[in-house]
Amino acid sequence: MSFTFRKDEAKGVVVLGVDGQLIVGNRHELKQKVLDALDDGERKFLIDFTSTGYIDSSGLGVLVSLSKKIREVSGELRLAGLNDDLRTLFELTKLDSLFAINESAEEALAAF
Amino acid sequence: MSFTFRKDEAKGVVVLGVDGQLIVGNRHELKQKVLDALDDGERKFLIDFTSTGYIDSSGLGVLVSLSKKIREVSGELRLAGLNDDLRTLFELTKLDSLFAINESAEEALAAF
Amino acid sequence: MTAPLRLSVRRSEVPPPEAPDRRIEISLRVPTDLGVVEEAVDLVARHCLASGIPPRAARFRLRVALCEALSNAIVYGNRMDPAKRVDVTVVVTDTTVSVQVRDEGDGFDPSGIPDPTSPERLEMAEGRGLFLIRQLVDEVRFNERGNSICMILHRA
Amino acid sequence: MTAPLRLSVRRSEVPPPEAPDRRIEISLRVPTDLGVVEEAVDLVARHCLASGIPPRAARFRLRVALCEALSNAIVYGNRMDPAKRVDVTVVVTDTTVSVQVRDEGDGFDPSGIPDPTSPERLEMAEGRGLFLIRQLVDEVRFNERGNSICMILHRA
Ligand SMILES: Nc1ncnc2c1ncn2[C@@H]1O[C@H](COP(=O)(O)OP(=O)(O)O)[C@@H](O)[C@H]1O
Ligand SMILES: Nc1ncnc2c1ncn2[C@@H]1O[C@H](COP(=O)(O)OP(=O)(O)O)[C@@H](O)[C@H]1O
Repeated sequence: MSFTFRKDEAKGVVVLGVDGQLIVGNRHELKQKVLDALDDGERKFLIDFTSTGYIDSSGLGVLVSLSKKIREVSGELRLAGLNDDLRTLFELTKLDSLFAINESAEEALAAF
Repeated sequence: MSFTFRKDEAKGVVVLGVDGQLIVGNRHELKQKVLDALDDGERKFLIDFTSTGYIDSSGLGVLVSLSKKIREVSGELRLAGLNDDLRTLFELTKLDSLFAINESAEEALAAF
Repeated sequence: MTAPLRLSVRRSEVPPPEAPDRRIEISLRVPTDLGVVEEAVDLVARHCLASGIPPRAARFRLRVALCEALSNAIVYGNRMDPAKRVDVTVVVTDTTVSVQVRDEGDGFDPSGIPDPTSPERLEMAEGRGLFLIRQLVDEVRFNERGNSICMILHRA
Repeated sequence: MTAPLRLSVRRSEVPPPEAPDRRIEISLRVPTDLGVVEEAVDLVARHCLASGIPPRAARFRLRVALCEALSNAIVYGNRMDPAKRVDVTVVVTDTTVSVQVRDEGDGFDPSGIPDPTSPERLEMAEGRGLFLIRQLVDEVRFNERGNSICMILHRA
Protein backbone atom coordinates (compact mmCIF):
# COMPACT_ATOMS: atom_id res chain seq x y z
CA MET A 1 0.00 0.00 0.00
CA SER A 2 1.19 3.52 -0.64
CA PHE A 3 -0.32 6.98 -0.38
CA THR A 4 0.21 9.70 -2.90
CA PHE A 5 -0.05 13.24 -1.71
CA ARG A 6 -0.18 16.38 -3.79
CA LYS A 7 -1.51 19.91 -3.63
CA ASP A 8 -3.86 21.24 -6.29
CA GLU A 9 -2.72 24.85 -6.26
CA ALA A 10 -5.55 26.20 -8.43
CA LYS A 11 -8.19 25.03 -5.96
CA GLY A 12 -6.05 24.97 -2.82
CA VAL A 13 -6.94 21.31 -2.25
CA VAL A 14 -4.74 18.61 -0.75
CA VAL A 15 -5.31 15.48 -2.82
CA LEU A 16 -4.52 12.12 -1.23
CA GLY A 17 -4.56 8.94 -3.28
CA VAL A 18 -4.90 5.56 -1.59
CA ASP A 19 -3.01 2.98 -3.60
CA GLY A 20 -3.91 -0.50 -2.35
CA GLN A 21 -5.84 -1.24 0.84
CA LEU A 22 -6.92 1.22 3.52
CA ILE A 23 -7.01 -1.08 6.53
CA VAL A 24 -6.05 -1.64 10.11
CA GLY A 25 -2.33 -1.96 9.33
CA ASN A 26 -1.89 1.40 7.59
CA ARG A 27 -4.80 3.69 8.39
CA HIS A 28 -2.66 5.62 10.90
CA GLU A 29 -0.41 6.82 8.10
CA LEU A 30 -3.34 8.41 6.29
CA LYS A 31 -4.61 9.93 9.50
CA GLN A 32 -1.21 11.39 10.36
CA LYS A 33 -0.77 12.86 6.87
CA VAL A 34 -4.08 14.72 7.12
CA LEU A 35 -3.49 15.87 10.70
CA ASP A 36 -0.07 17.23 9.71
CA ALA A 37 -1.63 19.08 6.78
CA LEU A 38 -4.31 20.53 9.09
CA ASP A 39 -1.49 21.77 11.35
CA ASP A 40 0.10 23.35 8.28
CA GLY A 41 -3.09 25.29 7.70
CA GLU A 42 -4.63 23.20 4.95
CA ARG A 43 -8.44 23.11 4.99
CA LYS A 44 -9.57 21.43 1.77
CA PHE A 45 -9.03 17.68 1.34
CA LEU A 46 -9.84 15.22 -1.40
CA ILE A 47 -9.24 11.51 -0.87
CA ASP A 48 -9.11 9.62 -4.14
CA PHE A 49 -9.92 5.89 -4.05
CA THR A 50 -9.46 5.17 -7.74
CA SER A 51 -6.53 2.85 -7.05
CA THR A 52 -7.90 1.36 -3.84
CA GLY A 53 -8.53 -2.38 -3.46
CA TYR A 54 -10.59 -2.57 -0.31
CA ILE A 55 -11.26 -0.66 2.91
CA ASP A 56 -11.99 -2.26 6.26
CA SER A 57 -14.00 -0.93 9.19
CA SER A 58 -10.97 0.70 10.75
CA GLY A 59 -10.24 2.43 7.46
CA LEU A 60 -13.81 3.69 7.43
CA GLY A 61 -13.32 4.72 11.06
CA VAL A 62 -10.31 6.84 10.17
CA LEU A 63 -12.32 8.57 7.46
CA VAL A 64 -15.09 9.30 9.96
CA SER A 65 -12.74 10.81 12.50
CA LEU A 66 -10.89 12.85 9.88
CA SER A 67 -14.20 14.15 8.58
CA LYS A 68 -15.06 15.32 12.10
CA LYS A 69 -11.65 16.95 12.62
CA ILE A 70 -11.87 18.77 9.29
CA ARG A 71 -15.41 19.97 9.99
CA GLU A 72 -14.33 21.29 13.41
CA VAL A 73 -11.96 23.72 11.71
CA SER A 74 -14.54 24.57 9.01
CA GLY A 75 -12.61 22.64 6.41
CA GLU A 76 -14.00 20.51 3.61
CA LEU A 77 -13.46 16.82 2.81
CA ARG A 78 -14.50 15.08 -0.37
CA LEU A 79 -14.16 11.46 -1.40
CA ALA A 80 -13.89 10.33 -5.02
CA GLY A 81 -13.17 7.35 -7.23
CA LEU A 82 -15.16 4.71 -5.32
CA ASN A 83 -15.95 1.71 -7.47
CA ASP A 84 -19.19 -0.25 -6.94
CA ASP A 85 -17.69 -2.54 -4.33
CA LEU A 86 -16.25 0.31 -2.27
CA ARG A 87 -19.42 2.35 -2.59
CA THR A 88 -21.35 -0.62 -1.18
CA LEU A 89 -19.28 -0.40 2.00
CA PHE A 90 -20.32 3.22 2.48
CA GLU A 91 -23.94 2.40 1.76
CA LEU A 92 -24.11 -0.60 4.10
CA THR A 93 -22.68 1.45 6.94
CA LYS A 94 -24.79 4.50 5.98
CA LEU A 95 -21.58 6.51 5.81
CA ASP A 96 -22.58 7.67 2.34
CA SER A 97 -24.83 10.13 4.18
CA LEU A 98 -21.88 11.50 6.14
CA PHE A 99 -19.48 12.19 3.29
CA ALA A 100 -19.48 14.34 0.20
CA ILE A 101 -18.80 11.74 -2.49
CA ASN A 102 -17.98 12.53 -6.12
CA GLU A 103 -17.57 10.15 -9.03
CA SER A 104 -14.10 11.27 -10.03
CA ALA A 105 -11.29 13.38 -8.61
CA GLU A 106 -11.94 15.97 -11.34
CA GLU A 107 -15.58 16.31 -10.37
CA ALA A 108 -14.63 16.52 -6.72
CA LEU A 109 -12.06 19.26 -7.40
CA ALA A 110 -14.61 21.20 -9.40
CA ALA A 111 -17.04 20.96 -6.47
CA PHE A 112 -14.75 22.62 -3.89
CA MET B 1 -7.75 -32.65 -23.79
CA SER B 2 -8.32 -33.09 -27.47
CA PHE B 3 -6.45 -34.74 -30.31
CA THR B 4 -6.13 -33.31 -33.76
CA PHE B 5 -5.65 -35.70 -36.59
CA ARG B 6 -4.71 -34.88 -40.16
CA LYS B 7 -3.00 -36.47 -43.13
CA ASP B 8 -0.05 -34.80 -44.78
CA GLU B 9 -0.69 -35.93 -48.36
CA ALA B 10 2.64 -34.80 -49.78
CA LYS B 11 4.59 -37.01 -47.41
CA GLY B 12 1.91 -39.58 -46.70
CA VAL B 13 2.20 -38.96 -42.98
CA VAL B 14 -0.57 -39.10 -40.40
CA VAL B 15 -0.03 -36.16 -38.07
CA LEU B 16 -1.53 -36.33 -34.57
CA GLY B 17 -1.50 -33.33 -32.29
CA VAL B 18 -1.93 -33.74 -28.53
CA ASP B 19 -3.72 -30.73 -27.16
CA GLY B 20 -3.54 -30.78 -23.35
CA GLN B 21 -2.35 -33.73 -21.27
CA LEU B 22 -1.51 -37.23 -22.47
CA ILE B 23 -2.28 -39.20 -19.34
CA VAL B 24 -3.97 -42.19 -17.82
CA GLY B 25 -7.46 -40.83 -18.47
CA ASN B 26 -7.15 -40.36 -22.23
CA ARG B 27 -4.17 -42.29 -23.57
CA HIS B 28 -6.49 -45.01 -24.92
CA GLU B 29 -7.99 -42.55 -27.38
CA LEU B 30 -4.61 -41.82 -28.89
CA LYS B 31 -3.76 -45.50 -29.03
CA GLN B 32 -7.06 -46.34 -30.73
CA LYS B 33 -6.61 -43.58 -33.31
CA VAL B 34 -3.22 -44.91 -34.34
CA LEU B 35 -4.33 -48.56 -34.35
CA ASP B 36 -7.30 -47.64 -36.58
CA ALA B 37 -4.99 -45.81 -38.96
CA LEU B 38 -2.63 -48.81 -39.05
CA ASP B 39 -5.65 -50.94 -39.97
CA ASP B 40 -6.42 -48.47 -42.73
CA GLY B 41 -2.95 -49.06 -44.12
CA GLU B 42 -1.19 -45.98 -42.81
CA ARG B 43 2.50 -46.48 -42.01
CA LYS B 44 4.02 -43.09 -41.27
CA PHE B 45 3.09 -41.30 -38.07
CA LEU B 46 4.07 -38.01 -36.52
CA ILE B 47 2.93 -37.10 -33.02
CA ASP B 48 3.19 -33.40 -32.35
CA PHE B 49 3.47 -32.28 -28.72
CA THR B 50 3.65 -28.55 -29.35
CA SER B 51 0.35 -27.98 -27.50
CA THR B 52 0.87 -30.58 -24.81
CA GLY B 53 0.95 -29.72 -21.13
CA TYR B 54 2.33 -32.84 -19.53
CA ILE B 55 2.60 -36.57 -20.12
CA ASP B 56 2.49 -39.22 -17.42
CA SER B 57 4.05 -42.66 -17.31
CA SER B 58 1.01 -44.29 -18.86
CA GLY B 59 1.14 -41.74 -21.69
CA LEU B 60 4.79 -42.64 -22.19
CA GLY B 61 3.75 -46.29 -22.06
CA VAL B 62 1.26 -45.82 -24.88
CA LEU B 63 3.96 -44.19 -27.01
CA VAL B 64 6.27 -47.13 -26.33
CA SER B 65 3.70 -49.71 -27.36
CA LEU B 66 2.66 -47.75 -30.44
CA SER B 67 6.28 -47.45 -31.45
CA LYS B 68 6.60 -51.24 -31.22
CA LYS B 69 3.40 -51.82 -33.22
CA ILE B 70 4.49 -49.42 -35.93
CA ARG B 71 7.95 -50.97 -36.16
CA GLU B 72 6.41 -54.44 -36.47
CA VAL B 73 4.74 -53.41 -39.72
CA SER B 74 7.86 -51.57 -40.91
CA GLY B 75 6.23 -48.22 -40.33
CA GLU B 76 7.85 -45.07 -39.01
CA LEU B 77 7.01 -42.97 -35.95
CA ARG B 78 8.41 -39.54 -35.17
CA LEU B 79 7.81 -37.25 -32.23
CA ALA B 80 8.09 -33.47 -32.40
CA GLY B 81 7.42 -30.28 -30.49
CA LEU B 82 8.67 -31.39 -27.08
CA ASN B 83 9.47 -28.46 -24.83
CA ASP B 84 12.26 -28.69 -22.25
CA ASP B 85 9.99 -30.09 -19.54
CA LEU B 86 8.58 -32.81 -21.78
CA ARG B 87 11.98 -33.66 -23.18
CA THR B 88 13.21 -34.18 -19.62
CA LEU B 89 10.62 -36.92 -19.16
CA PHE B 90 12.01 -38.79 -22.16
CA GLU B 91 15.56 -38.31 -20.96
CA LEU B 92 14.90 -39.44 -17.39
CA THR B 93 13.21 -42.60 -18.63
CA LYS B 94 15.85 -43.08 -21.38
CA LEU B 95 13.03 -43.19 -23.89
CA ASP B 96 14.81 -40.52 -25.92
CA SER B 97 16.96 -43.40 -27.18
CA LEU B 98 13.89 -45.31 -28.37
CA PHE B 99 12.18 -42.58 -30.38
CA ALA B 100 13.06 -40.48 -33.39
CA ILE B 101 12.57 -36.99 -31.97
CA ASN B 102 12.58 -33.79 -34.04
CA GLU B 103 12.42 -30.21 -32.86
CA SER B 104 9.37 -29.21 -34.88
CA ALA B 105 6.64 -30.89 -36.90
CA GLU B 106 8.13 -29.36 -40.06
CA GLU B 107 11.53 -30.87 -39.37
CA ALA B 108 9.93 -34.21 -38.57
CA LEU B 109 7.91 -34.20 -41.81
CA ALA B 110 11.04 -33.38 -43.79
CA ALA B 111 12.80 -36.32 -42.13
CA PHE B 112 10.30 -38.98 -43.27
CA MET C 1 -8.17 -42.60 -45.25
CA THR C 2 -7.48 -40.75 -48.49
CA ALA C 3 -8.41 -37.11 -48.08
CA PRO C 4 -6.83 -34.86 -45.45
CA LEU C 5 -9.11 -34.86 -42.48
CA ARG C 6 -9.07 -33.11 -39.19
CA LEU C 7 -11.06 -34.22 -36.24
CA SER C 8 -10.95 -33.33 -32.65
CA VAL C 9 -12.01 -35.52 -29.75
CA ARG C 10 -12.96 -33.78 -26.54
CA ARG C 11 -12.79 -35.67 -23.32
CA SER C 12 -16.22 -36.01 -21.83
CA GLU C 13 -16.62 -33.53 -19.03
CA VAL C 14 -16.00 -34.55 -15.47
CA PRO C 15 -19.33 -35.81 -14.08
CA PRO C 16 -21.46 -33.01 -12.69
CA PRO C 17 -20.20 -32.33 -9.22
CA GLU C 18 -23.19 -33.46 -7.27
CA ALA C 19 -20.81 -35.66 -5.38
CA PRO C 20 -20.10 -34.26 -1.94
CA ASP C 21 -16.49 -35.06 -2.68
CA ARG C 22 -15.52 -31.89 -4.33
CA ARG C 23 -14.25 -30.16 -1.30
CA ILE C 24 -11.07 -28.18 -0.96
CA GLU C 25 -9.70 -27.10 2.36
CA ILE C 26 -7.11 -24.41 2.73
CA SER C 27 -5.59 -23.67 6.09
CA LEU C 28 -3.22 -20.97 7.02
CA ARG C 29 -1.62 -20.09 10.33
CA VAL C 30 -1.22 -16.38 10.85
CA PRO C 31 0.99 -14.70 13.48
CA THR C 32 -0.50 -12.16 15.86
CA ASP C 33 0.70 -9.16 13.87
CA LEU C 34 -1.51 -6.55 12.22
CA GLY C 35 1.20 -6.05 9.62
CA VAL C 36 0.48 -9.42 8.02
CA VAL C 37 -3.29 -9.06 7.74
CA GLU C 38 -3.15 -7.70 4.23
CA GLU C 39 -0.83 -10.45 3.03
CA ALA C 40 -2.95 -13.15 4.64
CA VAL C 41 -6.09 -11.76 3.02
CA ASP C 42 -4.37 -11.65 -0.37
CA LEU C 43 -3.15 -15.19 -0.01
CA VAL C 44 -6.60 -16.50 0.84
CA ALA C 45 -8.12 -14.50 -2.01
CA ARG C 46 -5.65 -16.03 -4.44
CA HIS C 47 -6.52 -19.51 -3.24
CA CYS C 48 -10.19 -18.72 -3.61
CA LEU C 49 -9.47 -17.73 -7.18
CA ALA C 50 -7.57 -20.99 -7.64
CA SER C 51 -10.57 -22.88 -6.28
CA GLY C 52 -12.75 -21.21 -8.84
CA ILE C 53 -14.56 -18.41 -7.04
CA PRO C 54 -14.82 -16.05 -9.89
CA PRO C 55 -17.38 -13.30 -9.23
CA ARG C 56 -15.38 -10.23 -8.37
CA ALA C 57 -17.98 -9.07 -5.88
CA ALA C 58 -17.77 -12.33 -3.92
CA ARG C 59 -14.03 -12.02 -3.66
CA PHE C 60 -14.30 -8.41 -2.54
CA ARG C 61 -16.79 -9.29 0.18
CA LEU C 62 -14.65 -12.17 1.31
CA ARG C 63 -11.54 -10.00 1.49
CA VAL C 64 -13.18 -7.32 3.61
CA ALA C 65 -14.87 -9.85 5.90
CA LEU C 66 -11.67 -11.82 6.38
CA CYS C 67 -9.71 -8.64 7.07
CA GLU C 68 -12.19 -7.71 9.81
CA ALA C 69 -12.18 -11.15 11.36
CA LEU C 70 -8.38 -11.31 11.33
CA SER C 71 -7.90 -7.95 12.96
CA ASN C 72 -10.48 -8.75 15.64
CA ALA C 73 -8.73 -12.08 16.29
CA ILE C 74 -5.36 -10.34 16.58
CA VAL C 75 -6.45 -7.32 18.62
CA TYR C 76 -9.32 -8.56 20.81
CA GLY C 77 -8.81 -12.31 20.69
CA ASN C 78 -5.07 -12.72 21.06
CA ARG C 79 -4.65 -9.23 22.56
CA MET C 80 -1.58 -8.71 20.38
CA ASP C 81 0.30 -11.47 22.19
CA PRO C 82 2.95 -12.57 19.67
CA ALA C 83 3.12 -16.01 21.27
CA LYS C 84 -0.42 -16.66 20.05
CA ARG C 85 -1.59 -17.58 16.56
CA VAL C 86 -4.67 -17.18 14.43
CA ASP C 87 -5.82 -20.14 12.37
CA VAL C 88 -7.68 -19.55 9.14
CA THR C 89 -9.45 -22.45 7.45
CA VAL C 90 -11.24 -22.05 4.16
CA VAL C 91 -13.49 -24.82 2.89
CA VAL C 92 -14.69 -24.58 -0.68
CA THR C 93 -17.45 -26.89 -1.85
CA ASP C 94 -19.58 -26.62 -4.94
CA THR C 95 -22.19 -24.63 -3.09
CA THR C 96 -20.37 -22.67 -0.40
CA VAL C 97 -17.16 -21.03 0.62
CA SER C 98 -16.69 -20.95 4.36
CA VAL C 99 -13.93 -19.11 6.10
CA GLN C 100 -13.21 -19.85 9.72
CA VAL C 101 -10.97 -17.60 11.81
CA ARG C 102 -10.00 -18.91 15.21
CA ASP C 103 -7.96 -17.07 17.82
CA GLU C 104 -6.51 -18.18 21.14
CA GLY C 105 -8.47 -15.67 23.20
CA ASP C 106 -11.29 -16.07 25.70
CA GLY C 107 -14.00 -15.33 23.19
CA PHE C 108 -16.89 -12.90 23.55
CA ASP C 109 -20.64 -12.67 23.21
CA PRO C 110 -21.37 -11.50 19.66
CA SER C 111 -25.07 -10.97 20.38
CA GLY C 112 -24.41 -7.81 22.34
CA ILE C 113 -23.00 -5.66 19.54
CA PRO C 114 -24.93 -2.40 18.91
CA ASP C 115 -25.97 -1.21 15.44
CA PRO C 116 -23.30 1.15 14.11
CA THR C 117 -25.70 2.75 11.62
CA SER C 118 -27.94 4.23 14.31
CA PRO C 119 -27.76 8.06 14.28
CA GLU C 120 -26.02 8.25 17.65
CA ARG C 121 -23.33 5.83 16.51
CA LEU C 122 -22.90 6.92 12.91
CA GLU C 123 -20.00 9.23 13.70
CA MET C 124 -18.13 6.82 15.87
CA ALA C 125 -14.77 5.66 14.60
CA GLU C 126 -15.23 2.09 15.80
CA GLY C 127 -17.77 -0.68 15.97
CA ARG C 128 -18.38 -1.49 12.31
CA GLY C 129 -16.36 -4.69 12.04
CA LEU C 130 -18.86 -7.39 12.92
CA PHE C 131 -21.65 -5.38 11.33
CA LEU C 132 -19.78 -5.33 8.02
CA ILE C 133 -19.04 -9.03 8.25
CA ARG C 134 -22.72 -9.79 8.81
CA GLN C 135 -23.71 -7.58 5.88
CA LEU C 136 -21.12 -8.90 3.47
CA VAL C 137 -21.38 -12.65 3.89
CA ASP C 138 -24.45 -14.86 3.70
CA GLU C 139 -24.10 -16.57 7.05
CA VAL C 140 -22.07 -16.00 10.20
CA ARG C 141 -21.61 -18.54 12.96
CA PHE C 142 -19.60 -18.40 16.15
CA ASN C 143 -18.48 -21.27 18.31
CA GLU C 144 -19.84 -21.33 21.82
CA ARG C 145 -16.76 -19.82 23.41
CA GLY C 146 -16.76 -17.01 20.86
CA ASN C 147 -13.14 -17.29 19.78
CA SER C 148 -13.94 -18.73 16.39
CA ILE C 149 -16.04 -17.11 13.68
CA CYS C 150 -17.19 -18.92 10.57
CA MET C 151 -18.23 -16.79 7.59
CA ILE C 152 -20.12 -18.52 4.81
CA LEU C 153 -20.70 -17.32 1.27
CA HIS C 154 -23.16 -19.20 -0.91
CA ARG C 155 -21.88 -19.74 -4.42
CA ALA C 156 -24.10 -18.91 -7.33
CA MET D 1 3.11 23.37 2.35
CA THR D 2 3.26 25.82 -0.48
CA ALA D 3 4.57 24.08 -3.60
CA PRO D 4 2.85 21.05 -5.12
CA LEU D 5 4.50 18.01 -3.71
CA ARG D 6 4.18 14.34 -4.27
CA LEU D 7 5.38 11.75 -1.90
CA SER D 8 4.74 8.11 -1.59
CA VAL D 9 4.91 6.07 1.57
CA ARG D 10 5.49 2.36 1.21
CA ARG D 11 4.44 0.09 4.01
CA SER D 12 7.45 -1.62 5.44
CA GLU D 13 7.64 -5.14 4.15
CA VAL D 14 6.23 -7.97 6.16
CA PRO D 15 9.02 -9.28 8.39
CA PRO D 16 11.19 -11.87 6.66
CA PRO D 17 9.38 -15.16 6.92
CA GLU D 18 11.82 -17.00 9.14
CA ALA D 19 8.88 -17.67 11.38
CA PRO D 20 7.75 -21.28 11.07
CA ASP D 21 4.24 -19.83 10.88
CA ARG D 22 4.05 -19.34 7.20
CA ARG D 23 2.48 -22.59 6.35
CA ILE D 24 -0.40 -23.20 4.04
CA GLU D 25 -2.23 -26.47 3.86
CA ILE D 26 -4.46 -27.43 1.00
CA SER D 27 -6.47 -30.59 1.15
CA LEU D 28 -8.63 -32.10 -1.49
CA ARG D 29 -10.69 -35.28 -1.51
CA VAL D 30 -10.70 -37.03 -4.86
CA PRO D 31 -13.14 -39.73 -5.96
CA THR D 32 -11.81 -43.04 -7.25
CA ASP D 33 -12.22 -42.09 -10.90
CA LEU D 34 -9.42 -41.81 -13.44
CA GLY D 35 -11.49 -39.20 -15.27
CA VAL D 36 -10.92 -36.63 -12.54
CA VAL D 37 -7.15 -37.00 -12.25
CA GLU D 38 -6.45 -34.21 -14.70
CA GLU D 39 -8.82 -31.81 -12.98
CA ALA D 40 -7.41 -32.63 -9.54
CA VAL D 41 -3.88 -32.05 -10.78
CA ASP D 42 -4.88 -28.73 -12.32
CA LEU D 43 -6.58 -27.63 -9.15
CA VAL D 44 -3.57 -28.42 -7.01
CA ALA D 45 -1.27 -26.71 -9.51
CA ARG D 46 -3.42 -23.58 -9.36
CA HIS D 47 -3.25 -23.57 -5.58
CA CYS D 48 0.50 -23.99 -5.74
CA LEU D 49 0.60 -20.95 -7.96
CA ALA D 50 -1.58 -19.11 -5.46
CA SER D 51 0.82 -20.10 -2.69
CA GLY D 52 3.65 -18.60 -4.66
CA ILE D 53 5.42 -21.53 -6.31
CA PRO D 54 6.54 -19.77 -9.40
CA PRO D 55 9.26 -21.71 -11.23
CA ARG D 56 7.56 -23.31 -14.18
CA ALA D 57 9.76 -26.39 -13.95
CA ALA D 58 8.75 -27.01 -10.32
CA ARG D 59 5.10 -26.85 -11.24
CA PHE D 60 5.61 -29.20 -14.15
CA ARG D 61 7.39 -31.75 -11.98
CA LEU D 62 4.73 -31.49 -9.36
CA ARG D 63 1.95 -32.00 -11.88
CA VAL D 64 3.49 -35.13 -13.36
CA ALA D 65 4.38 -36.59 -9.95
CA LEU D 66 0.91 -35.89 -8.58
CA CYS D 67 -0.72 -37.39 -11.65
CA GLU D 68 1.29 -40.60 -11.16
CA ALA D 69 0.54 -40.81 -7.48
CA LEU D 70 -3.17 -40.21 -8.05
CA SER D 71 -3.52 -42.85 -10.71
CA ASN D 72 -1.62 -45.37 -8.61
CA ALA D 73 -3.87 -44.58 -5.65
CA ILE D 74 -6.98 -45.01 -7.78
CA VAL D 75 -5.93 -48.11 -9.72
CA TYR D 76 -3.71 -50.08 -7.32
CA GLY D 77 -4.65 -48.56 -3.97
CA ASN D 78 -8.43 -48.26 -4.19
CA ARG D 79 -8.68 -50.83 -7.01
CA MET D 80 -11.19 -48.60 -8.78
CA ASP D 81 -13.71 -49.03 -5.97
CA PRO D 82 -15.95 -45.94 -6.26
CA ALA D 83 -16.86 -46.19 -2.59
CA LYS D 84 -13.28 -45.31 -1.71
CA ARG D 85 -11.59 -41.92 -1.77
CA VAL D 86 -8.14 -40.50 -2.28
CA ASP D 87 -7.01 -37.70 0.00
CA VAL D 88 -4.50 -35.17 -1.25
CA THR D 89 -2.84 -32.81 1.20
CA VAL D 90 -0.41 -30.14 0.09
CA VAL D 91 1.66 -28.29 2.66
CA VAL D 92 3.53 -25.23 1.50
CA THR D 93 6.14 -23.70 3.76
CA ASP D 94 8.85 -21.22 2.91
CA THR D 95 11.30 -23.99 2.17
CA THR D 96 9.27 -26.93 0.89
CA VAL D 97 6.16 -28.05 -0.90
CA SER D 98 5.00 -31.47 0.16
CA VAL D 99 2.21 -33.35 -1.49
CA GLN D 100 0.74 -36.34 0.25
CA VAL D 101 -1.56 -38.77 -1.57
CA ARG D 102 -3.31 -41.33 0.57
CA ASP D 103 -5.57 -44.11 -0.65
CA GLU D 104 -7.76 -46.61 1.18
CA GLY D 105 -5.91 -49.68 -0.09
CA ASP D 106 -3.70 -52.20 1.63
CA GLY D 107 -0.48 -50.51 0.63
CA PHE D 108 2.56 -52.09 -0.97
CA ASP D 109 6.30 -52.36 -0.58
CA PRO D 110 7.84 -49.59 -2.70
CA SER D 111 11.38 -50.93 -2.25
CA GLY D 112 10.78 -53.78 -4.67
CA ILE D 113 10.21 -51.78 -7.86
CA PRO D 114 12.63 -52.60 -10.71
CA ASP D 115 14.46 -49.95 -12.75
CA PRO D 116 12.41 -49.20 -15.88
CA THR D 117 15.43 -47.78 -17.72
CA SER D 118 17.32 -51.10 -17.79
CA PRO D 119 17.67 -52.42 -21.39
CA GLU D 120 15.33 -55.36 -20.80
CA ARG D 121 12.61 -53.06 -19.42
CA LEU D 122 13.00 -50.08 -21.69
CA GLU D 123 10.35 -51.23 -24.13
CA MET D 124 7.79 -52.14 -21.52
CA ALA D 125 4.61 -50.10 -21.48
CA GLU D 126 4.36 -50.01 -17.70
CA GLY D 127 6.44 -49.54 -14.60
CA ARG D 128 7.65 -45.95 -14.95
CA GLY D 129 5.32 -44.29 -12.44
CA LEU D 130 7.23 -44.48 -9.19
CA PHE D 131 10.50 -44.10 -11.05
CA LEU D 132 9.33 -40.81 -12.53
CA ILE D 133 8.08 -39.61 -9.16
CA ARG D 134 11.46 -40.35 -7.59
CA GLN D 135 13.28 -38.57 -10.41
CA LEU D 136 11.02 -35.52 -10.46
CA VAL D 137 10.74 -34.62 -6.79
CA ASP D 138 13.46 -34.05 -4.23
CA GLU D 139 12.27 -36.48 -1.61
CA VAL D 140 9.76 -39.35 -1.51
CA ARG D 141 8.45 -40.92 1.67
CA PHE D 142 5.90 -43.66 2.21
CA ASN D 143 4.04 -44.50 5.36
CA GLU D 144 4.69 -47.91 6.83
CA ARG D 145 1.57 -49.49 5.35
CA GLY D 146 2.44 -48.14 1.93
CA ASN D 147 -0.93 -46.55 1.15
CA SER D 148 0.32 -42.99 1.53
CA ILE D 149 3.07 -41.36 -0.47
CA CYS D 150 4.57 -38.00 0.41
CA MET D 151 6.42 -36.14 -2.33
CA ILE D 152 8.57 -33.21 -1.28
CA LEU D 153 9.98 -30.44 -3.44
CA HIS D 154 12.53 -28.07 -1.96
CA ARG D 155 11.88 -24.46 -2.85
CA ALA D 156 14.77 -22.43 -4.22
N1 LIG E 1 -12.20 -12.40 18.27
C1 LIG E 1 -12.69 -11.64 19.27
N2 LIG E 1 -12.38 -11.92 20.56
C2 LIG E 1 -12.87 -11.15 21.56
N3 LIG E 1 -13.68 -10.09 21.37
C3 LIG E 1 -14.02 -9.75 20.12
C4 LIG E 1 -13.56 -10.51 19.01
N4 LIG E 1 -14.08 -9.95 17.89
C5 LIG E 1 -14.82 -8.90 18.28
N5 LIG E 1 -14.79 -8.76 19.63
C6 LIG E 1 -15.53 -7.76 20.43
O1 LIG E 1 -16.56 -7.24 19.67
C7 LIG E 1 -16.49 -5.81 19.62
C8 LIG E 1 -17.00 -5.27 18.30
O2 LIG E 1 -16.10 -5.60 17.28
P1 LIG E 1 -16.25 -4.92 15.87
O3 LIG E 1 -17.68 -4.96 15.47
O4 LIG E 1 -15.28 -5.60 14.95
O5 LIG E 1 -15.88 -3.41 16.07
P2 LIG E 1 -14.50 -2.74 16.48
O6 LIG E 1 -13.42 -3.73 16.25
O7 LIG E 1 -14.42 -1.57 15.59
O8 LIG E 1 -14.68 -2.41 17.93
C9 LIG E 1 -15.04 -5.50 19.90
O9 LIG E 1 -14.88 -4.23 20.46
C10 LIG E 1 -14.64 -6.60 20.84
O10 LIG E 1 -15.00 -6.26 22.16
N1 LIG F 1 -0.96 -46.76 -4.05
C1 LIG F 1 -0.56 -48.02 -4.35
N2 LIG F 1 -1.15 -49.08 -3.73
C2 LIG F 1 -0.76 -50.33 -4.00
N3 LIG F 1 0.21 -50.64 -4.90
C3 LIG F 1 0.83 -49.64 -5.56
C4 LIG F 1 0.49 -48.29 -5.31
N4 LIG F 1 1.28 -47.51 -6.10
C5 LIG F 1 2.06 -48.36 -6.79
N5 LIG F 1 1.80 -49.65 -6.48
C6 LIG F 1 2.49 -50.85 -7.01
O1 LIG F 1 3.71 -50.46 -7.56
C7 LIG F 1 3.83 -50.92 -8.91
C8 LIG F 1 4.64 -49.95 -9.74
O2 LIG F 1 3.94 -48.77 -9.94
P1 LIG F 1 4.43 -47.71 -10.99
O3 LIG F 1 5.90 -47.52 -10.84
O4 LIG F 1 3.58 -46.51 -10.86
O5 LIG F 1 4.22 -48.39 -12.39
P2 LIG F 1 2.90 -48.83 -13.15
O6 LIG F 1 1.77 -48.11 -12.51
O7 LIG F 1 3.13 -48.39 -14.54
O8 LIG F 1 2.84 -50.32 -12.96
C9 LIG F 1 2.41 -51.09 -9.38
O9 LIG F 1 2.32 -52.04 -10.40
C10 LIG F 1 1.71 -51.53 -8.11
O10 LIG F 1 1.84 -52.91 -7.94
